[in-house]
Amino acid sequence: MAGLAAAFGSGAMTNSIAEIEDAGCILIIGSNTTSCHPLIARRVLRAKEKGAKLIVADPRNIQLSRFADVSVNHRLGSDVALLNGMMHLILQNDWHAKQYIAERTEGFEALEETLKAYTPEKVQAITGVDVHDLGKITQLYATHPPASLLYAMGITQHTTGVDNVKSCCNLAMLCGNVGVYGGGVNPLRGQNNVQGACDMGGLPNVLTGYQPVTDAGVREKFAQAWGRDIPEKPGLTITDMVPAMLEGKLKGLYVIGENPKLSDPDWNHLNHALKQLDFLVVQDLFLSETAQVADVVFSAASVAEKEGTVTNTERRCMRLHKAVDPIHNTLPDWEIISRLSTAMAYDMSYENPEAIFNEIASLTPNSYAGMTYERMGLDGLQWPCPDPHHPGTPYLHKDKFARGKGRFHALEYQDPAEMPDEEYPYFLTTGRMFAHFHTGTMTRVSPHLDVEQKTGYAEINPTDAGKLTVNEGDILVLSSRRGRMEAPAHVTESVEPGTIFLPIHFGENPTNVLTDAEAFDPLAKIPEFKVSAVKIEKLTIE
Amino acid sequence: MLTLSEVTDISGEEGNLQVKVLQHPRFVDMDKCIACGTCAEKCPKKVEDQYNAGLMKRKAIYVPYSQTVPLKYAIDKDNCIYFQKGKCRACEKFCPAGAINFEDTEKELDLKVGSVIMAPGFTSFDPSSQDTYGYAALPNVVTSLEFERILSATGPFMGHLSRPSDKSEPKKIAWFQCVGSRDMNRCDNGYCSSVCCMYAVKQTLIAKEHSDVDLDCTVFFMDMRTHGKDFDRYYEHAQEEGIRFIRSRVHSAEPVPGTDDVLVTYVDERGHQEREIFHMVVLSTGLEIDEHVVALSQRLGIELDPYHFVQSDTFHPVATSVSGIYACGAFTGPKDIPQSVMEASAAACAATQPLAVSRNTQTKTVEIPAEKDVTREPPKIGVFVCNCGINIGGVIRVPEVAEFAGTLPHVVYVEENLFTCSQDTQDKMTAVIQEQGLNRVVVAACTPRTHEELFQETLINAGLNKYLFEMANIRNHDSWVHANDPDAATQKAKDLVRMAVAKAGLLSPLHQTDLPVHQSALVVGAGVAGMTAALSLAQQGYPVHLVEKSGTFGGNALQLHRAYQGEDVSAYVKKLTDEVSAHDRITVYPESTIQGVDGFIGNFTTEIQTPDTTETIAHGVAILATGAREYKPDEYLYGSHKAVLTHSEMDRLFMNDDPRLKAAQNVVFIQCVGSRDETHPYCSKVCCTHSVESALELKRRNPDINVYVLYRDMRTYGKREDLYREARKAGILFVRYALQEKPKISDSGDQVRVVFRDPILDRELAVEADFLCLATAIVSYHDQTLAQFFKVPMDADGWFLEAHQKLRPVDFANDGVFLCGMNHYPKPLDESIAQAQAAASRALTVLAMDTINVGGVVCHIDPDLCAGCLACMNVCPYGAISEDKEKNVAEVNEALCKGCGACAATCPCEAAILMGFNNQEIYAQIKGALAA
Amino acid sequence: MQDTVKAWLENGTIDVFLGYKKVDNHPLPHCFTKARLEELEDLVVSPDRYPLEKIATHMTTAKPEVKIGMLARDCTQRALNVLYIWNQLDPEKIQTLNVNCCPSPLKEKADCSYLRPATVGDYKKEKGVNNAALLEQLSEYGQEERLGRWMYEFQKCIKCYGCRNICPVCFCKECSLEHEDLIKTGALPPEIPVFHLIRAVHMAGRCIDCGLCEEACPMDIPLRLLYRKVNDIVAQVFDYKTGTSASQSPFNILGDSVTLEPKPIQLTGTDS
Amino acid sequence: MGDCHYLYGNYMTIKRITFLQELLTFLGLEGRIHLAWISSAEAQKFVQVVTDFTEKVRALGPNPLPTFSHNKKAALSSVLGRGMGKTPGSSPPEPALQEVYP
Repeated sequence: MAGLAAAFGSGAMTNSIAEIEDAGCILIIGSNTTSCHPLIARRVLRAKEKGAKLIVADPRNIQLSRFADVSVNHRLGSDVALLNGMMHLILQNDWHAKQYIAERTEGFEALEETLKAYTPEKVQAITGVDVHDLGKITQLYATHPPASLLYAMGITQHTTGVDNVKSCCNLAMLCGNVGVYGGGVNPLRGQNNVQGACDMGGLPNVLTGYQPVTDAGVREKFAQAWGRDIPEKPGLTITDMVPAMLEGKLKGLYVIGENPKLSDPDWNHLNHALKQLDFLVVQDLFLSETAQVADVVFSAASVAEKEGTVTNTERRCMRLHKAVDPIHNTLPDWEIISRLSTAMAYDMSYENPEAIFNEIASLTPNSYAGMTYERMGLDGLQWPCPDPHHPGTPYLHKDKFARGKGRFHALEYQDPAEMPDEEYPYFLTTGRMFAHFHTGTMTRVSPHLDVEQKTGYAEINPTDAGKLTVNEGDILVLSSRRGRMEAPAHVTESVEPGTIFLPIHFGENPTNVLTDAEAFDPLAKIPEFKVSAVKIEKLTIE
Repeated sequence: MLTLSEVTDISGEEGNLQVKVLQHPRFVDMDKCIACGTCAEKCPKKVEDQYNAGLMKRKAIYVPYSQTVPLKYAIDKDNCIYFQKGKCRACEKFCPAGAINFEDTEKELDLKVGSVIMAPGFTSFDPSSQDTYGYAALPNVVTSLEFERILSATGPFMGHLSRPSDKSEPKKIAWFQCVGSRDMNRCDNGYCSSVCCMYAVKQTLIAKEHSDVDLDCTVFFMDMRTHGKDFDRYYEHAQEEGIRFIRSRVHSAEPVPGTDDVLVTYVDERGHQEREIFHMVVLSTGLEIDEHVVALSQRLGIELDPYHFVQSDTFHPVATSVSGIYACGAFTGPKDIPQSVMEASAAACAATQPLAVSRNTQTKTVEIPAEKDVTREPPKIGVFVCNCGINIGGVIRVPEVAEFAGTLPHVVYVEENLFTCSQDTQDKMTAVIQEQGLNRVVVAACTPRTHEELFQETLINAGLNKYLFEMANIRNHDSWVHANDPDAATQKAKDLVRMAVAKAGLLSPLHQTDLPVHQSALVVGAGVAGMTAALSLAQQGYPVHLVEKSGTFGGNALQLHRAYQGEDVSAYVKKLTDEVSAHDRITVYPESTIQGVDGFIGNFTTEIQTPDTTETIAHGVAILATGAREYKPDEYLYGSHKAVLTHSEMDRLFMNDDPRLKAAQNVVFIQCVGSRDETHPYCSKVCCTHSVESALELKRRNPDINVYVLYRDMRTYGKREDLYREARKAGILFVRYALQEKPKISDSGDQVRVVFRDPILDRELAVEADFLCLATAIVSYHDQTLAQFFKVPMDADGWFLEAHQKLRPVDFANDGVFLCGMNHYPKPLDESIAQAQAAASRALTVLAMDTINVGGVVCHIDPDLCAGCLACMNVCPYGAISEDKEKNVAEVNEALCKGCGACAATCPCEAAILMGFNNQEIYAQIKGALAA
Repeated sequence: MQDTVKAWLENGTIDVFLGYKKVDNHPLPHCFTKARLEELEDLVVSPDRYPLEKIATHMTTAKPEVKIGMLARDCTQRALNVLYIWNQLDPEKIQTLNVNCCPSPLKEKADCSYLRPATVGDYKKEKGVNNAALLEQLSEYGQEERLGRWMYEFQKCIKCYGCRNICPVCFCKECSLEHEDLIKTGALPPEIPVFHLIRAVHMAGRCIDCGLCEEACPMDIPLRLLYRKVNDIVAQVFDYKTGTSASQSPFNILGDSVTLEPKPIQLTGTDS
Repeated sequence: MGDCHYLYGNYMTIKRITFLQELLTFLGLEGRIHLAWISSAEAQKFVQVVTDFTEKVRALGPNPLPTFSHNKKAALSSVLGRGMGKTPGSSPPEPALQEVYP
């Protein structure tokens, strides 16, 4: 978000999902697409089958690695170095889009200067990617326009998350791939409505459509519409909230549709913080781990029980249709919030979700202003959609970047906050597996999905397993500087030697016992879930 | 069971007989011997091994063969060094169990019994005296019994085809048929031994299979007598496989100087003398009654025929001349296994009939401990690894396997045994199961086929469900086949144990339930077989429903004149019919048919259509005795010329004393009309004897008559051979014809002209025949409807197919249904009667029970998984699955289910679960197998 | 069409009618009832297809006595035949309103004008199996290539179960594809080729070649071709044409009609 | 045939196995399943069949499937690479990527 906005002026997927099919080359970095975004993976494979080149750069061997023209396993957290290395070779081979750079971007010279140092040998030393492979992926990316770059949490969940994103932007602009059909820099959102939640101001510093709270004009507009003053200071990110709770500055917490007890880093630390709260409210479909320790739980209606809209990863705002009436005493989120607000003396009353949507459209120029329920139909509309006649925008920055000129950021590679050492010799990385979603609040109660994966596990390379005399199913004890947990071993070549992968969905094997809450991106405040150092022992029965 | 014992005398009346038995000493304590084999290993005295026909040596302390029951050693006193010279006692010294008892003595026992069945068997003819074939002098001339041992894996050459003189593999072998059979010159055995043709054909094919080279097999025979069910097909198969069959009685077998080969001189069918060298000669020796048996029979007053077989009559095939003493097997005449098994059941039926009143009066109930519920316990598996003496332990490193077993999941106890099957180990195992709280047991030993029940019994005694047991066969599947590779065998043993343990962990207790048995029988068909079966059952005290489609009882027998021993058939049929009609336990249904059958063993309901009404009866068993019929040919002018008759039509003339018989000058019989051809590729078995009988009858009535019998092979098997000899003596001419060159018949006024080729004269001959009697085939009714009603199979020729051709000749696969008489295969009256008694005997085993046990290894359909598609119902061979319309699921009738698993293989939903072999258990075994 | 359905609903020939209703220009499957006859105005026939038979099967499981009417194309008729054989639907309780879907030259091969022609790119032509291929074309490939091409396709699988969920003739309460003993769980792609083989085997004598599975497959795996082969074998081995009869299942065909002999072991490779 | 202890069990078996053989062949996995009738009396035949089949399977080489099942990035390209040479009418292979690294 922050990185994209800094480079292009807009923090969203630049292009549409369908366009991926028509890319000339697809670079997937930090996304296990078939597992986490299967229907985007479908487009990737279709593109591949139509003739596109496919590059997969990931510390793990993922399903799409099998289909890649070249796939590389760069070391965890070395994305900036890898991307810088690619750009180094692009410049060296004169593959960069010179006219595009000159006309539409700024900051190129500083970047050029920085890149000089990123020779293939140096990149190989940092990333572990063979110089020849680096050459191949660079050539594929640079010479098969339009090239589309896809990434997900593998890029963002780092202390250098923003840098990583900026590097992706650098690469794409360097080859003139931004603002063209089938190209772009495309972050794949983890949930169906993450984009929508951000669009609606679900961030501490902006109102809808990324209108900054620091802008007096914006505050004025909203104050008029809502009849209340808008605070001028940005709020706290969750990463800031935890220390605030510990310090006693934050006394009450209202959690909607999240399960931070499982999803946030450093489990022990967070638990400690939650205990300091005076009051915890959780609003969820199920009694999640967090809800179990809440003072009040609001039971919310599920997607099938409510009306409304979601905005997906490609900025497409779509309607939800209610299939069944809410079961028992559950309510749609908007009704819970309205009632709560009313009870707290701000009379919030809407006839229906459409009324709310109309208010959104009226207060959000550019992106949502031109949308109505009627226009959306079954297929929805992609923002920006500034007026009632605008057809929506399949890809951004067509002739001009949202911020005017695209900005190159000259970036140096930085090590992750924690690297393996003698005491904690293994890299740990975390992520999703295909059958479960996030903390499993919804998926683990589904018998079909539960059959697929019943418990947590730790992926370990056969070489490491051999060293530790670990067989499939043996229990591993993993410990980091923050804590320790157990998980059965899953011996697989999908992780490289020296790396352990843990899925994040399983409360009984809480992965985030091991991760570090102190390590987060200074700007985006996103924790470094993807890299920690751990040690492993085989659990033996005495 | 009394071994080493002989009957010395029997006295008293039927129902109350005193039997004196002399039991010889074993010199080994049966309770202590664990059959480890150490004694035999240490015994210094080698003795010729009778079991292996003298081709091998055994010790003076021995078991006759490895499957001996009971498996206990015995000392052969006549050969024991200690008994003969007073020193040695090596066996006593080395026996780990202290089982040797040199003080053992002879015992006399007095038994009180109601009846006695004599089944003393036969001995093989000893050809030593016949110097023409050089058996005594030439090492490579062997008897068929010796050859049987040579082919056997447990024989002297471990199943490698080798000849005795130099152990080399013969490339050319000759079989001489009728050695000691059909021979009044060199011995007094005028009868045909019945079984030698078939066993010789079998030996040729097996020898060919065992041979590494393209073995040349030649059989010298007189008539090929493959008259049993499916035997002719086997003979044809042998011909296709290239076995040479030469019709000749061999003149002599002589040594070939300088070699161990045998020079065979014979005259072929055209009269040319041929000489051929063979590497080996097998004498197909006949069957004889042992002289001790003859002596005993004489003591007991049992009347024997001149060949020392029991003198029995056609209508009482298992009776002897002494009331209360019955006989079966080769003692009543030479016969093969199916016929012996049938007779054994028949004898059981006949012998129990007078004793029926006291049935179930002396039963004891076995006390068994209450079954422990293990369903909530985690598996606690005990593994018992057996050395089987040296059988397993000699190859596989058993301690290593046992140690390995201990490392497997859920295994809490491991034990190594010398003989896991011995009684003391069983007792110990019971104790261990209880002490250790085992809830699953794995025995790694031999085959479940012989030992599973024993171990299951042990589980029951220890209070465990008997299905919580699994066997790993590390002997037959491992130590025996990999005797030369102990490392691989040990590894395989571990794999087998791992598989067994993997499955054992998943085993669940299975339960059987008791269903009441309806104690009455249905007999379908009131021919001699049906009536005999009905009467046998009724006399044993059970109500019988006898259904006959025609208006008269007696079936084919009504058309027969005399049985082969000259008995009057009509008189017997009348007597039988009267007895049946008069018996108050028999309900007869003439002119009735079966309309539908429902149910299963112990609980059938059958709908009978009588001329007036439809009745539904309940019965526990059914016997199918629906017979067969005489084939009416459409060749040889049959039906268009009055001189052309079938056997039954000829018999009708005899019975009516038709004057034309006396006037006839020339009568021709043609054999195999409609038999052994393309449409009926089987031998009808009865026609040769029938023709000879009729020919003799014609001669008796008119000694001047000329009778010609045109045949392919004369199949006057067993004692029927006497008739054939008598006929030749009486001047009846027997001329062989070939299937390719059948006799030609033409109309010649009142006569028919029969033209045929005499193979010896090699000339065509013609006879103007007053009668042409066609020995037509016996053909089946192909009764598909009845087969479907009772869910019983039928072979391609339309004969009902028994459960096992040798071992279960009167049972069907579908329990509670039996067969007898000619619907099984063509057969003469005596065999039909024996089979009927056998079927009754088998039916009695069901009727004698108040309840039957069902369940166990059967299929269960999980209603929660069943989608009601009924695919299972459609594939069930036993009709055991039906639809529960209300719940829309399939369900299994446990009484009908045989546990074949066809449904489980078909069910798309995996709702059909074969208990004891469910998918999870099988997957666990596969994973276990692949885990190495 | 509307009039017929209306008459059926009114006179009690059927209790419900399964058809398509137009919503926001999209035809969606809809259950029309007597209570809301006015909805019949929106009843349409469209190129979009849903397994109405499957909906009928679910309805019948819940309420065995319900009488169902439905729009039926050729494939629907074949599916219904199969469901009758497998005792999932009662022909007495089904009324079909036949829709002529095919003035199609492909009809003889049970192909259908409603199936969208597959677009096949260069890469797939080279590595994979053409979704529009004919069985004979595949026999031209050698053994290694056949294996490689099919495994390419199977490796794309994301285990979404779309093929099964859309299938009109899948009716088991618990699906073998979800049996842990048969297919290892937790990994993508699912265990290959076991996952696809199991489904293929279950399609024997059931698949009516409607092509919905392939349409539903997000990864463009040529499932229809695979199952078509399955039924091709069923036709050869069992002498049975799936979907053409409403009374005979292939697994009943046994006994004397079996003239097969086990194939001999060929020690030389069949292909190299 | 027809001698099955379970009546017509082997008739069912031969159809199912033939089906499976054909299906596996379609997927390029031929020759790895074999059916033979061997009675308990035919020890020699059993040995022969098992020996022949073992030999055959050995000649076929290791099961190619684990290559596809394991999450190994090289799997697809290596196996596909081998079979592609004789693709009927396949496009000529693309020239190898030029070596951009000096």
